[in-house]
Amino acid sequence: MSTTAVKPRAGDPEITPALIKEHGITPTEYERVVAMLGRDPTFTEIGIVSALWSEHCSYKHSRPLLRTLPTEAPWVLQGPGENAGVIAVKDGIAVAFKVESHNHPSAVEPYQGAATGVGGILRDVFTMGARPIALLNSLRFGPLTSSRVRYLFAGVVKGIGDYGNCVGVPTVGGEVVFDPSYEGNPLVNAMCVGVLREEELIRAVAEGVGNPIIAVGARTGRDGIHGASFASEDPSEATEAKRPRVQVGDPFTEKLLLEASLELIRSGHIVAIQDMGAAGLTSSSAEMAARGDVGVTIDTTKVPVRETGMTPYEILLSESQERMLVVAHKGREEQVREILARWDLEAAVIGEVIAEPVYRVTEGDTVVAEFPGTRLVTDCPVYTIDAVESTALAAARGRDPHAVTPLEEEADPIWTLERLLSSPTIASKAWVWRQYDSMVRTSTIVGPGSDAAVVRLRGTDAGVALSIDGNGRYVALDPRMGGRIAVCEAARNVACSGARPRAITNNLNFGNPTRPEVYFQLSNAVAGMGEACRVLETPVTGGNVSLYNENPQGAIHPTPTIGMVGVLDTLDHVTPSAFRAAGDTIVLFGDNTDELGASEYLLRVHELTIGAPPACDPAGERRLIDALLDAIAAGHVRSAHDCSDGGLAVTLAECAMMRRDEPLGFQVDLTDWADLPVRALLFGEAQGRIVTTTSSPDALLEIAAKHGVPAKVIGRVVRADEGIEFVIGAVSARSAIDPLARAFHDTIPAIMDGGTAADPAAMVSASFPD
Amino acid sequence: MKVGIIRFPGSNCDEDAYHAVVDHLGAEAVYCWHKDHDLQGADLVILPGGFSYGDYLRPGAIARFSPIMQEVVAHAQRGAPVLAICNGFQIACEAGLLPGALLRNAHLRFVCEQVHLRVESIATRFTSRYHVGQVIRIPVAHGDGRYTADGDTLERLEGEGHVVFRYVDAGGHVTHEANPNASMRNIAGIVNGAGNVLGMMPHPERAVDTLIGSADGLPLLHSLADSLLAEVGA
Amino acid sequence: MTRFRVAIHIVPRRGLLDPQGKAVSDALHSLGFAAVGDVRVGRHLVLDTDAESAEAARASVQRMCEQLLANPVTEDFHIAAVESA
Amino acid sequence: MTRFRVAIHIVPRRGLLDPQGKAVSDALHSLGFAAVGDVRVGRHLVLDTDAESAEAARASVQRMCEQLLANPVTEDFHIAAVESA
Ligand SMILES: Nc1ncnc2c1ncn2[C@@H]1O[C@H](COP(=O)(O)OP(=O)(O)O)[C@@H](O)[C@H]1O
Ligand SMILES: [Mg+2]
Repeated sequence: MSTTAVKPRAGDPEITPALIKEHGITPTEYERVVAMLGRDPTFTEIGIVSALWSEHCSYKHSRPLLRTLPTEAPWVLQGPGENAGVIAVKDGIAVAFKVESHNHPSAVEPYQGAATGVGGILRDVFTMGARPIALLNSLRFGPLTSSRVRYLFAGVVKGIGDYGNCVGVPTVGGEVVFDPSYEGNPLVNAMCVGVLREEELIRAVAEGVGNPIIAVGARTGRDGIHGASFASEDPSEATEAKRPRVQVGDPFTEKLLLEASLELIRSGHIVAIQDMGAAGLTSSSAEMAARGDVGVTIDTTKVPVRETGMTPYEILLSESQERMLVVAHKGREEQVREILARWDLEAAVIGEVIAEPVYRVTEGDTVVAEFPGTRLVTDCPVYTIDAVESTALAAARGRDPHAVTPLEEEADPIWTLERLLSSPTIASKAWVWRQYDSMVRTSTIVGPGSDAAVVRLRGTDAGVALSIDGNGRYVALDPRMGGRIAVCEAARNVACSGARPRAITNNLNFGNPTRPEVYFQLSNAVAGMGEACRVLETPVTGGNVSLYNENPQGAIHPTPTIGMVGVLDTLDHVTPSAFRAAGDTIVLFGDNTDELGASEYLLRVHELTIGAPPACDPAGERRLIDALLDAIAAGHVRSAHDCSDGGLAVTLAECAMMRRDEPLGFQVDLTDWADLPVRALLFGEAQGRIVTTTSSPDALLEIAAKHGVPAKVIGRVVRADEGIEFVIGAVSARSAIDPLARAFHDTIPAIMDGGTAADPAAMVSASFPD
Repeated sequence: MKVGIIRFPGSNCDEDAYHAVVDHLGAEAVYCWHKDHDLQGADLVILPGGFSYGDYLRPGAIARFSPIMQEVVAHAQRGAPVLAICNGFQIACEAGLLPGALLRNAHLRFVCEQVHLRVESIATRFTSRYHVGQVIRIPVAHGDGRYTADGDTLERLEGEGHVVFRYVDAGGHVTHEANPNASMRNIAGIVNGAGNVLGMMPHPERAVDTLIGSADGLPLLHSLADSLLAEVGA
Repeated sequence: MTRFRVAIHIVPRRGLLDPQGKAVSDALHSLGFAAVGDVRVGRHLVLDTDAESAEAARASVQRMCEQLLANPVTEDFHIAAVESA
Repeated sequence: MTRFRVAIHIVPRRGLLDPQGKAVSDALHSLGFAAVGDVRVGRHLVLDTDAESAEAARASVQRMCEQLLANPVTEDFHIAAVESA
């Protein structure tokens, strides 16, 4: 094949082994490039390859694993491979959704890192033609005792809030976990859900020779150059020197871009649209071309820039935010420009779709990069690593939690309960979500603080239930079981709100995959997720992979986060988690077991991450969900809350005082399980359990029996002034509500704003920028 | 009755206002684009919430120069009603339609939650369907809601009954804890001297249906409809 | 025409609560800067503008401040420097 | 010990996007100030502190900026004036 002459560009650095290494390209990968080109690459080409073959863009260590996940169901309209997945809901209405990580940028600059993470995921959703209707986020930090962690936590929360609030998309849910394993490497995963009519779905596939390629939105600056390869490196080594790479978000421009993009898509003037996310112009143009199997040419001198003297390399790799790449129908350039001008945005034709099968970049008339066909995307390397389990983690799993001597104070289970309720991981996150506008768009039926958020879909009587979940501790101690639990817990949350779980998006946050013990975690966790998804019929419609999450102590807990979308055919079925009224009967679905391993109890009370996580049987979870949804549909369930971190005692306490203004009490009798160790019964995290309340217990038990799900009446809801009470045979424990409510509600505010103890760093990030 | 909802770049409660008016009040609503000079014959103008111009510089500072604001000011000067909610309140203050200013919440954080308001005056066209001292639940969602004015202005507002809503606790008491942003004298909403421009930080358009948490904002819209109907009748 | 660079300070009016200033002062104390007293936080704008002379640039920026940049109800402004850029 | 008043300017680092500055510049244009070019919006802090000398005050404020007042990743700071208060 003949290629145009591509010569080194005057002023560009010379290609040396050091430069190649600096770009994260291995010697074998370099040979692959030379073979593909039939010559040595130019500096610009090195930049392009380094971005597109980075883990972030190429999934070179995860693709074979991801292929094992189920992706199909009759309601799936768009599976993995696009900017977001899409499922049909009802009456021609569909939802698009996706999760994305911004872990490394947030470690360096928590406010901007988190804010631009939200910006990116919003764009992934609205480029599908969907209007964003909800945001969620999943966060992991080290312990709040560190001032750096408080700084990161405050900054991330403010960044997420400021961005979503300004764009006008409600943040309706999320989770925050504090664990020493995330010290120095926080996780910031953001999820967005959008709504569209099925016929409005648009894909990012470049088509039509002669069609113009248009850059839209913000101008290109020198920010974030090499963000994609940055996200694919171990931050503990590289971060300090790379600070200038942070990007600044502009949610105001994003809001304009959102409105303009939806208008463009509805106008029929365009063929495809994609956000310029990681690796900017390069990845968006190469990916759109590859999906359409067409050639493209791009002239970097036509790209609107913010700074003078930018080189093609910089323009191609810039990660300036709030930009989109559009392929328009030929001859409609003016109409496209007009729509953008209405929103005070710029549009510039920067290239076109061509017949010749090449990916070509020019600087004026000079070709500065050229790759044959779409091989840049399709020929990227794929690695499979020999998986070996870490002996340390296997040993930790093998330790017997019963051998852990209880503290003296634990003689009173109420002491332990209070200790757990004041664990920042369990305590109320109202301090966080009060900073998020959770109500804009007036469709939030259930906002933050419940098992799953419920958002109505205007134009139908249906709603979606949304939850994001993951437990790194379980995955660390048993990746396969942990992978299953992550999916099942997300499904249970969604079901508790009255919705049928329908599909997931996921974010795989792991360590360096070239290490066999990390690859072991990755491959087994994905296997576990797949098992659960198949049984629950919740296919994977997309997601994101964030590897190289390490700190000087080693890899983080392997943390797959699962964004689950469920559907409520009617809003009559919306079910709260909190108890409703004194006198209601409490029915436990599922069974209590002697499983204390990997629990929050062991971490919080004994500072131990040991033992096997609880067993998770997806088939049993499926029956549990079916039974619960039947009972809800029959109108027998007044509240439902699943058991997770902290076990049964914490779940009951949360049901009682989650609504701080209107708390209730409870009296439960667990004598049927009196042969279990008390701490396993109260604080073990056995899976497959849901605490429900009802005024028709017999009907509920009957439905459970029909599905083969164990269920028992365990007590009743009482007035708040009657407090809480557990009876287990001869043992009983009682408490007033107030001390427990204070532990639950006041812990995080006390740490974050507590008078003079307020952390200066946290304060500064909380008050700036304005 | 026709309601004109102004759309600034960055408005994001415009659709919520639209749904409140059309779906819950049953009136007609149109959007008015900030670059136009046309209120399309609206009887009532709503300046909606959001982040016009990203709240850059100061909330409302840039939006008040939008072309449409000349028409809004003229509409207000004719004595026709303007409902300015949240960012709309900030814009109205910047434009001089209402006295005072809305500054950064004292705790320096954005706050979104249901709050309790006490209705201080029902002698306005916005509040005739409430009763004096009534405690209602309406959400707030803002980062800059601390109402601030000089002493004379405050005295005048109080003296002339132009403080319409105050932040209170569930029992109707004015307390420090009930004030989500440290606004002066717990002020949540005021009217201008002529009584036809209401500015408030809480969002009545988000309180139109118990399904989304509260319907306590609906009487405000009904009061406005009553007053407009009375004008036509007169 | 010459290009001038103008620096402007916009500060909350004395007597008004300045929660940012207070937060900064508290934070400095807890970091051990015990000698710090009052702190006020305002805005610092730097803008480039073409004008016939430094005086003309200053006059034009004065109008910008009055019309847009400062809120007359709560803020004071000060044109700190006018330099040819 | 003398009380000093120190003025500090904190500005977004050149090269980083300054959306606020851009919005202000656009707004000034539409108000008719056509001669305005680039605008950067930063913070202006005025703080009082006790110190033995102006040099000591400056050194201490320098540390405050490094530790707390300026974001080392996105901002540059400048101690503009140290005066006895
Ligand atoms: N963990 C995952 N499971 C399933 N699909 C995934 C996963 N991670 C990424 N994908 C899919 O791979 C495709 C490309 O990745 P993507 O994250 O879109 O790149 P970008 O960062 O540019 O958005 C997407 O369709 C995404 O849904
Ligand atoms: Mg994408």
